[in-house]
This record gives sequence, C-alpha cells and structure tokens, in this order.
Amino acid sequence: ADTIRVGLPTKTYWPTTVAETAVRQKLFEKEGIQAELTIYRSGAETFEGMAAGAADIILDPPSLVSAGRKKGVMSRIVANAAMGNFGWQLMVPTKSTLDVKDLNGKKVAITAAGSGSDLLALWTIQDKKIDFTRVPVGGGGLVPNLLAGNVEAAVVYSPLSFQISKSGEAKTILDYASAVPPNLTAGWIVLDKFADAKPQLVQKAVNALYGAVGFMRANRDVTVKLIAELYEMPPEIAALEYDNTIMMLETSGDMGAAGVNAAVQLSLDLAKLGGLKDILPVEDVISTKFKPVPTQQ
Amino acid sequence: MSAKTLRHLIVIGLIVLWELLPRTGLIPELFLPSLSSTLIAGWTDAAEYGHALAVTLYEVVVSMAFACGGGILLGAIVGSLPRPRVLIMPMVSSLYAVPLVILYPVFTVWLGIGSESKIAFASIYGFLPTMLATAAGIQTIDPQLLLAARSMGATLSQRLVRVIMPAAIPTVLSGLRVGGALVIVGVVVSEMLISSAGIGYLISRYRTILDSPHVFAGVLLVLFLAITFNAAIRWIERKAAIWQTGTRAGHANDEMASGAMQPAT
Amino acid sequence: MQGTFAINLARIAIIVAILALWEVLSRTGIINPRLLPSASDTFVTLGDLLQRAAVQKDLMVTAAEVLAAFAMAVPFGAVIGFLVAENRYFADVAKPLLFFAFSIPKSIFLPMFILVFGVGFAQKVGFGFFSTIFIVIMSTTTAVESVKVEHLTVARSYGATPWQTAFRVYLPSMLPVLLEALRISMIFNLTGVILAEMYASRDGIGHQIATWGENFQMKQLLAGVVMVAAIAMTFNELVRWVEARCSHWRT
Amino acid sequence: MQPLANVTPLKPAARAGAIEVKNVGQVFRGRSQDVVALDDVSLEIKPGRFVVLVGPSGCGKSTLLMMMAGLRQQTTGTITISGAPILQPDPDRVGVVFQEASLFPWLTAEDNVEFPLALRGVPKAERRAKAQDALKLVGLEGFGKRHPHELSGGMKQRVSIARGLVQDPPVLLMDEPFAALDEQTRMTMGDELLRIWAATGKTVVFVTHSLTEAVYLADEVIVMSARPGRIVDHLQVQLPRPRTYEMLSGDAFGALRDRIWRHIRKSA
Amino acid sequence: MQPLANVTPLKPAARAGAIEVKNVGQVFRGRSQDVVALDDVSLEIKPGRFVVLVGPSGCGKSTLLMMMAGLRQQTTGTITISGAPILQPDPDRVGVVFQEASLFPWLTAEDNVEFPLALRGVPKAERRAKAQDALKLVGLEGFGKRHPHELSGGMKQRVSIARGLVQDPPVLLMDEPFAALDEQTRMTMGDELLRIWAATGKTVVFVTHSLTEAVYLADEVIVMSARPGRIVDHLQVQLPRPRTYEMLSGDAFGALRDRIWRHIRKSA
Ligand SMILES: Nc1ncnc2c1ncn2[C@@H]1O[C@H](COP(=O)(O)OP(=O)(O)OP(=O)(O)O)[C@@H](O)[C@H]1O
Ligand SMILES: Nc1ncnc2c1ncn2[C@@H]1O[C@H](COP(=O)(O)OP(=O)(O)OP(=O)(O)O)[C@@H](O)[C@H]1O
Ligand SMILES: Cc1ncc(C[n+]2csc(CCO)c2C)c(N)n1
Ligand SMILES: [Mg+2]
Ligand SMILES: [Mg+2]
Repeated sequence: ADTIRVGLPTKTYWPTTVAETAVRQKLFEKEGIQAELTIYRSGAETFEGMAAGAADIILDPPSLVSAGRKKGVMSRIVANAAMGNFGWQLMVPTKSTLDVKDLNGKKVAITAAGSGSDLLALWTIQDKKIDFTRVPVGGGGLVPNLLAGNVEAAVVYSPLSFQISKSGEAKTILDYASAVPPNLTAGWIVLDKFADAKPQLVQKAVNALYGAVGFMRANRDVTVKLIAELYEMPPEIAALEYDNTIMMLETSGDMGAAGVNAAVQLSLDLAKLGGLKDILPVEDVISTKFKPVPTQQ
Repeated sequence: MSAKTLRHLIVIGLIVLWELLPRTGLIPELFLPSLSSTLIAGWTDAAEYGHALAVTLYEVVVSMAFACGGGILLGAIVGSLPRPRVLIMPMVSSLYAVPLVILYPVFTVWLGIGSESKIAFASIYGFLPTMLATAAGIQTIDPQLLLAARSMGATLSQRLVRVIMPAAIPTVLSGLRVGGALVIVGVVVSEMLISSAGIGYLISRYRTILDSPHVFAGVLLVLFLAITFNAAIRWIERKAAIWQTGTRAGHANDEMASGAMQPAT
Repeated sequence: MQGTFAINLARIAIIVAILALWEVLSRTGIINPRLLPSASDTFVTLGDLLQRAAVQKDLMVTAAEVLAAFAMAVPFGAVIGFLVAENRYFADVAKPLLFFAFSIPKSIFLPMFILVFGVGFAQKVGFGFFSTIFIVIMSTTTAVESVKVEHLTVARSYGATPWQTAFRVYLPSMLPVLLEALRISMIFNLTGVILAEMYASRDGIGHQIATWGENFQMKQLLAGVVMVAAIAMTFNELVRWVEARCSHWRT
Repeated sequence: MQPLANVTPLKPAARAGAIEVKNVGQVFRGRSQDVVALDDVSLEIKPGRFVVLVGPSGCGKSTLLMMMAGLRQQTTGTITISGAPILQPDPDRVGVVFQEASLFPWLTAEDNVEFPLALRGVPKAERRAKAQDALKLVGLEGFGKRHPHELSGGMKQRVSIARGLVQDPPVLLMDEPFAALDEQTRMTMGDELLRIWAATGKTVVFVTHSLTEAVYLADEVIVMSARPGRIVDHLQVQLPRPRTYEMLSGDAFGALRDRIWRHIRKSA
Repeated sequence: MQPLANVTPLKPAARAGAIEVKNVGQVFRGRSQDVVALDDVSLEIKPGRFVVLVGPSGCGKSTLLMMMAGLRQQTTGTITISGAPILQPDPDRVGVVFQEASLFPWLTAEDNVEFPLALRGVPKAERRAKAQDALKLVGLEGFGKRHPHELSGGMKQRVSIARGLVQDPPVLLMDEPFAALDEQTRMTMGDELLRIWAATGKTVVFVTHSLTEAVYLADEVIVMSARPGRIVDHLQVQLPRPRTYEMLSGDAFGALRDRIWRHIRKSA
C-alpha cells in the first residue's frame, strides 16, 4: 500500500489529534493506504519539511503557502481545516487587573515573531488601537514568563490556555476564537507536484483525515480520552479542548465552498500585519481539486 | 599554489556555488537563497540589520569578557592547583552536561527577556571550553618550570602571569577561539529562542515567515562577527608569537619541526 | 587514598547542598513551584517516566542516534583537527574556514538535513555529526599544540610511521586535553541530536521534551532534562575514569 | 670572562647562611612499593662554607637539595637555614641552580636571567645591567637575545647558572651545574664561582660527579651512598686558598680524591 | 652489570657503518642575524671505528650529530651513511642517544626502552627480554616499572642510553651520554660500551667533554673549534685494546690528552 507522510506542527495542536484518530481508527487503512506521522517544531518547520520532501501532506496557514510559492516551493491548500483561532486567548495572570485596553505600552508574550500568535497580537494592536511590545518567548516560555511577571500578558494557544485558566493561574481577557472574524486559519497542504503525481493518494488521505473529524464529533468519550493521553493532561482539560477546538473544526474541508475564498483572503491580509510581503492572489494558494469524502467508520 | 591563494579560491568557489545552486534550482531557494538575493535583502533593510547588529555586538562583547576572562582565570586557578581541580572540575563539567538550550525559556523567567539572559547564557556556553582548555593546557606545562619559578620566590599570581600563562598560551588561545565562537553562537541562538532584538531575533522572525533571503542576510552578519573575532584572535596570536618562540609555535618555523610533520600528511 | 575520600565526601556534600537548595527554594515558594518544581517532585516524576515503555523506547532511539553520531564525528574530526594542527598548508587553507563554520549557529541548517536525509535516524545522526565535528576539530587542534617537539624528534629518529607517531606519541601526550574535548563534544553531540529531534521527529527523547515544554509540564520537562544530563554525566564520568587510568604518570 | 660587578657582601646577620639538616628522611610513596630516597641524614654547614656533595647516581643528592630549597618537604626530620626552618622556597635565603636547565622557553637568555629580579620588582635598567654582567661571566656575552631552543646544551646550562648567580642569596644550591660543559669552560667557571664565593661569603652547596672538581672547589666534601641515601663520609679539605691548578697534582689532593673514590666505587 | 645478551654481529655489508661528511655547513636563520653553527666540515669515518667528538660548548657537536641522524638537514654539503646519503632518520642505519634524556613521561622506564622495538613490531616477550637486558646493563635492574619523573637525573640518562643500545643499529650516535653520571658508573658504562662495540663492530660517534674519557674510548678523536664550528684536529689514538685503567697514567695517553687540551683551551 502507498504511504502518505503527514507533517504536523507540534504535538499539542489539534491536527495531531485528528491525524492520530485517523490512524487509531484505522481510517487510512480503510482507504487502502498507510500513514506516517511526523511532528515538527512549528508551522514554518513543517512547511520546510514538506519542501524538503519529507512530508506529503501538512497542516499550515495560507500565509506560508503564499510565502513558499515566492521561494519556489509550489504547494496549495487542498482542504479547509479550520476557520478560526480556536482556543487562542490573550491571557493575564489571575491576580492581574489589566484589561486589553490597559496593555498599551506593556509587554505581551508571543511564541515567535511572525507566527500565529504574533499575527493575533498584531491584530489586537490594530483592532483595539493600542500599542504594546510583542516579546517572542517560544512555546515553552509563554506561561513561565507570564507567571513570573516578565510580561503583562501572553497570547496562549490551546490546550495550554485551558490548562492555565482551569488551574487558576491565568485568566482570559480576549478570546480570539470569537474576536477575530472567521478566516481560514489552517488547511491541509500538498505540493503541486505531489498532487499531480498521486492525486489518488491525496484524495484518500483527506478522506481519512475528515473521516477522523467526523469520528471525533461522534465519539466524545473516546476522543477526550485520546486527547488526555496524547497531551498528558487531565480529562477535564481534554474535554475543554474537545468542546472548544475539535468541535469547531471544518467537517467538509471543501475548498470550493462559498465564502472560502474570502476567508483565505482575510487570513492572508492578517499575515501582512506580520511582515509578509507580496501576497499572492487566493486562486494561487488553493486547490479545489480534492473534495474530502470522509471515510466512514 | 600558496595556501592563501587556495583558501581564496575555495571562498570564491563557495560564493559561486552559493549563487548558482539556488539559481539552477538544485537547492530550493527556501533552504538556500542565492547570495545576490541575500545581499539585496540585507541592503534593503540595512537600517534594521544595523540596529540588530548593535544589540548583538553589545551582548557578544559583554559575554566574551565574562566567558573568556572568567574561563581563563578559573582555568588557570583550577589547572595549577590540584586540590580545587579534583574537586571542582568534575562538578563543572557535569553541570555543563545539563542541556541548557532546552531550559533556556525557563531561565528567562529569572534572568529576564532582555540582554541579561543572552549574556548569561552565552557566557556559560563559552565559559567551559575556555576554562577546560586553559586548565588542560596548564596541566601539560613542564613541572620543572614551575619548580624553578617557585625556587625564585614567585608568588602564586606571579607564577600565573609569568610562567603559567606564557607556557599555556597556545592552548589558551585555541581555547579562546572555541570559547569566543561559542559566545557568538550562544548569543545568536538565545536571541533566536527568546528576544525582541538582535540578529538572532531577525533570523528567527524571517524564518517563521519563510523569508530565506532575510534569514541568510542575518547569517552573513553572524559570519561577519566571527570574522571580526577571528581577526582579533590572530592579532593576539601575532603579539604572543613574539615571546612564544621556542615553544611549539616557535619551533613550527623550524625546518626540523616542519620536517617532523611531513610523514603525518 | 585519604585525599580521595575527603574529596568524594566534599563532592557528595556539594551535590546534596545543591539538591537541598533546589528543594527548599521550591517548597518554601521563594521560587514559584510551578516554575521550578521541587527536586523530590522532579525525581518522582523521573521515576514514573522511566517506567513508561514509550519513554524507554525514546531513550533508546536517542541513545542510538547519539552513539552513531559520536562514533563518526570523533574519529573524523580528530583526523581533520590533527591535519589542521600539523600541516601548515592545510592549516592555512582550512583553519579560518573551519572557524567561521564553527561560529555559525548550526540550527540554521536543520532543514538542509531533512532535504538530504528526510526525517529519521540518518537525519538526526547527520545533524548530531554536524553539530559535533567542528568542536572536535578545534579541540583536537588545541590538543596537538600540547605535544612536545622533542618527543616527536625522538620518535622520528626511531623511524616511527605516521600511524605510530599518532598513536604512540600524539595520543598519550594529548590525552588530558583530548579527553576534555571528548567531554565537551559529547555535550554538543547530545544537544545536536536533541535539537534535531525537537525540530522534526516521530520519536526520541528530544521530541518528548519539546512537547513537555510547550505544554508547560514543568515536572516532566525538568525530569527530561535530568535524564539527558544524566546520560551526559555518565559519559563524563566514563571519560574521567579512562583519564584516571591513563594519566597516572603525571604528577 | 668578567667579574660580576654588583655582588653585594653578605650582611653580618647572626647565622645567615648556616644550614642544619637533622635526621632528615625522604620516602617516595610509589604505586607498588615505597622508595626510601634518604634515610636519616644529618649535617651541619657553617655560614660561608663551600660544601660539595658527591655520591653515585640516584643516591638522593638532588632530593636533598630540593628539601634544602624548600621545594620538597622531607618525610621526617628538620632543615634549618640561616637559623629558621625552611618550609617553602625563600629566595632571600636560598637560591637554586637546577640539574636540568629549566629555562623558560618563551623568554630570551637575558630575560631568563632577569626573571628572578623581575619577580622582585628590580627596575628594568638595573636588572638588565645585572643580567648582562652575569651572562658575560658565564661566557655568553652577545647571546642574550637568543631563545633557549637556539642554544646548545652547555649554553643553556650556563644561562641557568647566570640566573642562579644574579639572585645573589646567602645560600646557593647548585645541582651539577657544570655537567654539560667542556673542561676549559668548566675550569674557568669554577674559578669564577670561587671568586664570587670568596667575595660575598655565600654558603655554597654544590653537587658534582667530578671528584677532581669536588676537591678543587670544596672546603668540605660530603659523600653519600645509594639506596637508601646516607652520608658515608664528611671530609674537610684543608688545601690553602686560592686554589691553583698545581695543587691538582699534589699528594694531599690525590689522597683526598682517592678517599672519596673508594667510597664511590664501593657504593655505585 | 651484565652483558647485553642479544647483540647481533653486524652483517658484512659493503660499506655498512661508514660515515662520510663532505663540506657540510649549517646556518641557523635568526630574527636579527644568521648564526653559522658549522662551516665547511668534512670528515670520513671507516666502518667499525669508535670516534669521539670533543669541542667547546656551543661549537656544533650536537648539530653535527643531528645531521648525521637525518634529523636536521644541513644547509650545504652532503652526509653519507653506509654508502647512501641520509636525508631523513633511518633507524636501520643510525641510532641516537640524545643529549637531553627526552624520555616519554607517560611510559615506564622499560616501556621507554622497548619503544624503538615496539615500533618495529618486535614481539612483546622478545622486546621485554631485550629491554630488561639493556636496563641491567645500565645498572637499572629493578627500576623498569618506574616512570621518568620518579628517576634521578643520572637514571634518566641511563634509561636513554639503554633505549639507544636496544636498537642495535650499525651506526650509534651518542651525545654526551655520560654527562650526568658519577665517575664509577661512568667508567663501568664506558667499558660496557667498548665491549658491545667490539662484539658488534658498530661505528660509534660519541660526544663528551671529558678528555680522559675521549682518549680512553676512542680510535680517533675529532676536535672542533667554536663559532663557526670547524674541525681543528683529527687524532688517531693508537693505544692497544682492550684499554685498561693503567693506560690513563701512561705517557702516550698523557700526550694525546694534552694535545686535545691545548686545542680546547685555545678555542673555549
Ligand atoms: N618523585 C619521585 N618518586 C619516586 N621516586 C623518586 C622521585 N624522585 C626521586 N626518586 C628516587 O629517589 C632517589 C634519589 O633521587 P635523586 O634525584 O635525589 O638522585 P641524585 O642523587 O640526584 O641522582 P643523580 O646523580 O642521578 O642526579 C632515586 O632512586 C630516585 O629514583
Ligand atoms: N635552532 C637553533 N637556532 C639557532 N641557533 C642554534 C640552534 N640550534 C643550535 N644553535 C646554535 O648553534 C651552535 C651549535 O650548537 P650545538 O647544540 O650543536 O652545540 P654543541 O657543540 O652541542 O654544544 P654543547 O656542548 O653545549 O652541547 C650554538 O652556537 C647554538 O647557539
Ligand atoms: C509551541 C507552540 N506554538 C504554536 C502552537 C500552535 N501552532 C502550531 S503550528 C501553528 C500554525 C500553523 O498552523 C500553530 C498555531 C503550539 N501548539 N505550540
Ligand atoms: Mg640529581
Ligand atoms: Mg650539544
């Protein structure tokens, strides 16, 4: 059987849950293919992995596809994975009295300059008409620096955001899932070359992945248990992750659906804030060739 | 062909490859942008890079003082006094075995996210190799020389400055090279991990948005730092060579010694 | 013998003091225990982690990668370092270039290794090798500088072959400096492999550590770091043991 | 060869220059077994005496000198120099010329000679002058700018002697200083040494393997035996001073030389 | 002291052991000025001769030996050993005992002696036996397991001699091998050396500062002068062999010694 190599940006990010579910529920096998999951350090690294030929299908935001094409890495989004920043929150320590407006002139932690968290921070600056310093501290530096008071606030991803708000260490002052207008935050991406050479394989892979989304929606207990196991976290937090991110994921993935183009455009526009130059037109970064047919259990 | 010519040819070769490999598509531009596009990227944002270089340079210089100064001093003490050596050395090299890069994000909690944490990290990073090389170099000193100095009433500090240092100078300088290079790497890497200023910050920011020409423009600046540092070391080496004749480096000019090396090649 | 005993005692005392300080700082809340879990908690977590089959497998994978990278980088780097130190021509050509290569943060090149090796054992070993080779070269050069010319002359007068000179004169003279180099190289090697695992991987302890860090699992993160440090320290002690056996002729 | 211009006469301190060695033993702890290098050595040297130490190779002469210099602690017994025990090197009391030249390879010959003066902060001009005088004295005028590796074995040894002389301590310990010298240079240097000694009233302890040299130079000759090192004879050389080469063929000289020779032959 | 059991007689090769030095000069390039260490030295040594080289300190004896050993290239002229020019060290033709002991500090005395044999791949048992014999010969039986730093100056020099002997090459170059030895040991070792030389037919070039030793050991004595190093005399010592201590006081001996002495006195 053909093997599809799936590139995932970080382990504690929902795409890993999706892909793991597909593997554990043998959805790839049902499609007659095999999957090999590789975890990368973050979004950019995942994209580099695909460009280097080490991954066949990856999950990343549209901005990287646009930037990649500029650098001669020809790829497209083949399936729409999420239309919002689910689980992303602007957080302050619980005892802090600061609100979003009060962050003017303060320091806010992000994971890396130009990353998803940076875009959200920039969006906040623009949308709330305030100015603060964005301090890149890496994924591992977010909570420690927030709790130590080196920064006044942090843009935190899920399920870390749920974890520290549940533990009472931090509280949310802005929930990006609802605050930011719907835009295509992440999609499944393949190289044009690969899509042309093995369209069947790509189709089967997206079928399995969306089959997994369907399975997860239908099987709360199993999924919560899986999240708890994968992320090494208590079931309560896994449940929050399930309710607030997994349940929000796109179920069809169809890039041809109405509103998708506008959502991609918005996503690219947001990326401009982060310093991305010469953004390509939407048509160049998406492909409508593959419409996922979720694999049934 | 003289060594210098060959080296220059290699450098020119590397430059040509750097331009051609990406242009011909043998290496995707994402991984290695051509030299020209790198230079253009750097030139376009020269002001930004200049500012970053100032920040990094400051951190490198301060760390260098800590790492090299401290490393040589402690290495000299530890290398010349057996008791502290057997006690301290194993502890120090064991502590160095803790993979600090991984803990760096946590360290910033206490050291802050500004220059201090970079300086601390880079100093530690460059300190041990300098210290170990110094200590090891000192241990290989002919004990007879120390005995002679002692008989003439040399105090510990006199022995350190007048005997141990000059005798260990080749080893210490090589240690300094390693330590200094690590300081540069340490500053840049810690900037890449956590910071909002400096060359490392720019590298990692441009990397996140796949802007490889700007990434490599940053790398070029790091290279520039290394070249500057290398020039400084060579200057010291030349100064040192004057009073170092007769030790190994001095002998190397001798046909006898260079003859000795022939079979090894 | 009495001296060694006293020194071991002092060493143990220092270790105990460090652990006690760690424990007290954390327990009394002088340092937020969420940011620095106590020593005892960390070691309990370490015990738990070591029980897990997955962690055991990750450790094995990482160990294999580290050993492979080390086994290649050390001899290869030592030979190059030797040539650089002993051959003027080669030194003039290569020394500055090697130095510049050494001064660049290696992680920039992580994608190149994926490009060449894909993601897997070879890529980790390759990057581990790449992270280690320069320090081995530079340290070997340092070590060679400590060899005495008179000893080389004696060996030459007996018609020693290059190999014999290398093994019977260079090696024993350089040993103390070389063993230090070996220690540092191992740390670089370990860090290199772990960075490569953090960058892209399917298994390995670096992969786990990355996840624990991003997930703010401080106990696990610290335990993981202790694990890696323990490996490096064990190696350190091994080298020290060899050193003690070989360097008794020094006074 | 020129006289050393600036030798200062010894200040008449009470027991300055006296050496007392009492029941001194030295045991080297080895891996497998211990080596008794010296076993219960006692000896007394009055200030201003020229004492020569002879004995077979490995009998402990260098070890004894190292202990007198405070460079090695004896296992048992006490050593007193100028009335006070010597526990560590003290250049104001004792100077040493080592058996192995032990020059600093990175210093020129003159810088090597200046070294002990530099340690004491003697001004540059003064120490340069002293070093030049000392180098002239050992026949190395014009070699001051050379590094040790550019000198022959005998030249290195002479630089080392110059370094010892320039320190000008009340007690001078010399471990086979003339071993690498040709007979002519050796004689000249011996005469120079006697001249300096007579002018300054230093106490000199001198190790040599040449019995002729021993008798020619000494007020007293101490003969040691090997394994374990012990003193087997302590001769007074009553020959008049200044010594002359004619004495070498005299009967008194021959008798002393023979007496030492018999000891050495027995114990080597 | 015991005879060296396994000295093999020299194979009667055509000119094995012959040494020819033709118009050899050595100039050391210095920073400020060049040093002419040797100036146009020519000399011919027939196989199996025992040749002693004497001359004032720094006249170029060691330099000449280093060139004969192929360890240093002459600036001008040619040196031929056993009929072929020597351009690099060749242990099958020439062995060297260095002026400074230069033992490997990390090897024990016996391992140091075995070193040249180990290089040639001589089996362990055989080289151990040879090393033991050589150590016994130099009076260091029982010191084989010591490291150099545990030996006295004279003992180190004897280990170095043992290392030179164990190689057993047709030409043996010895640079002041007995300088650090007491007179008794020196004599015994001289006799041993003569015995080995007579039994093996080696060519020996021997540097010493002792004129008595020179005449006692030599077939020929070559006298050098200093700055620049030149050969000023080449004497044939016609005294019968084996040499005895009685000869030392004979007239022929005295005359030869005097003749050398006059050269040395002039040039030192
Ligand atoms: N560090 C040491 N460890 C063990 N034994 C030692 C050490 N130093 C010297 N010895 C032993 O002590 C004895 C005396 O040595 P010492 O150097 O004093 O002799 P010496 O009389 O100066 O001989 P020489 O005339 O050959 O220089 C020797 O047997 C030597 O092997
Ligand atoms: N590497 C060198 N560079 C410059 N000059 C040198 C070098 N080696 C030796 N010389 C000079 O060459 C001359 C001869 O030296 P050499 O060592 O051959 O003398 P020697 O006859 O062996 O003396 P000694 O009896 O003192 O050992 C000396 O004047 C010395 O200073
Ligand atoms: C340390 C860390 N950083 C970011 C994320 C989330 N995340 C990973 S890749 C990516 C963008 C590409 O889609 C996002 C938002 C995480 N889980 N852990
Ligand atoms: Mg001695
Ligand atoms: Mg000589």
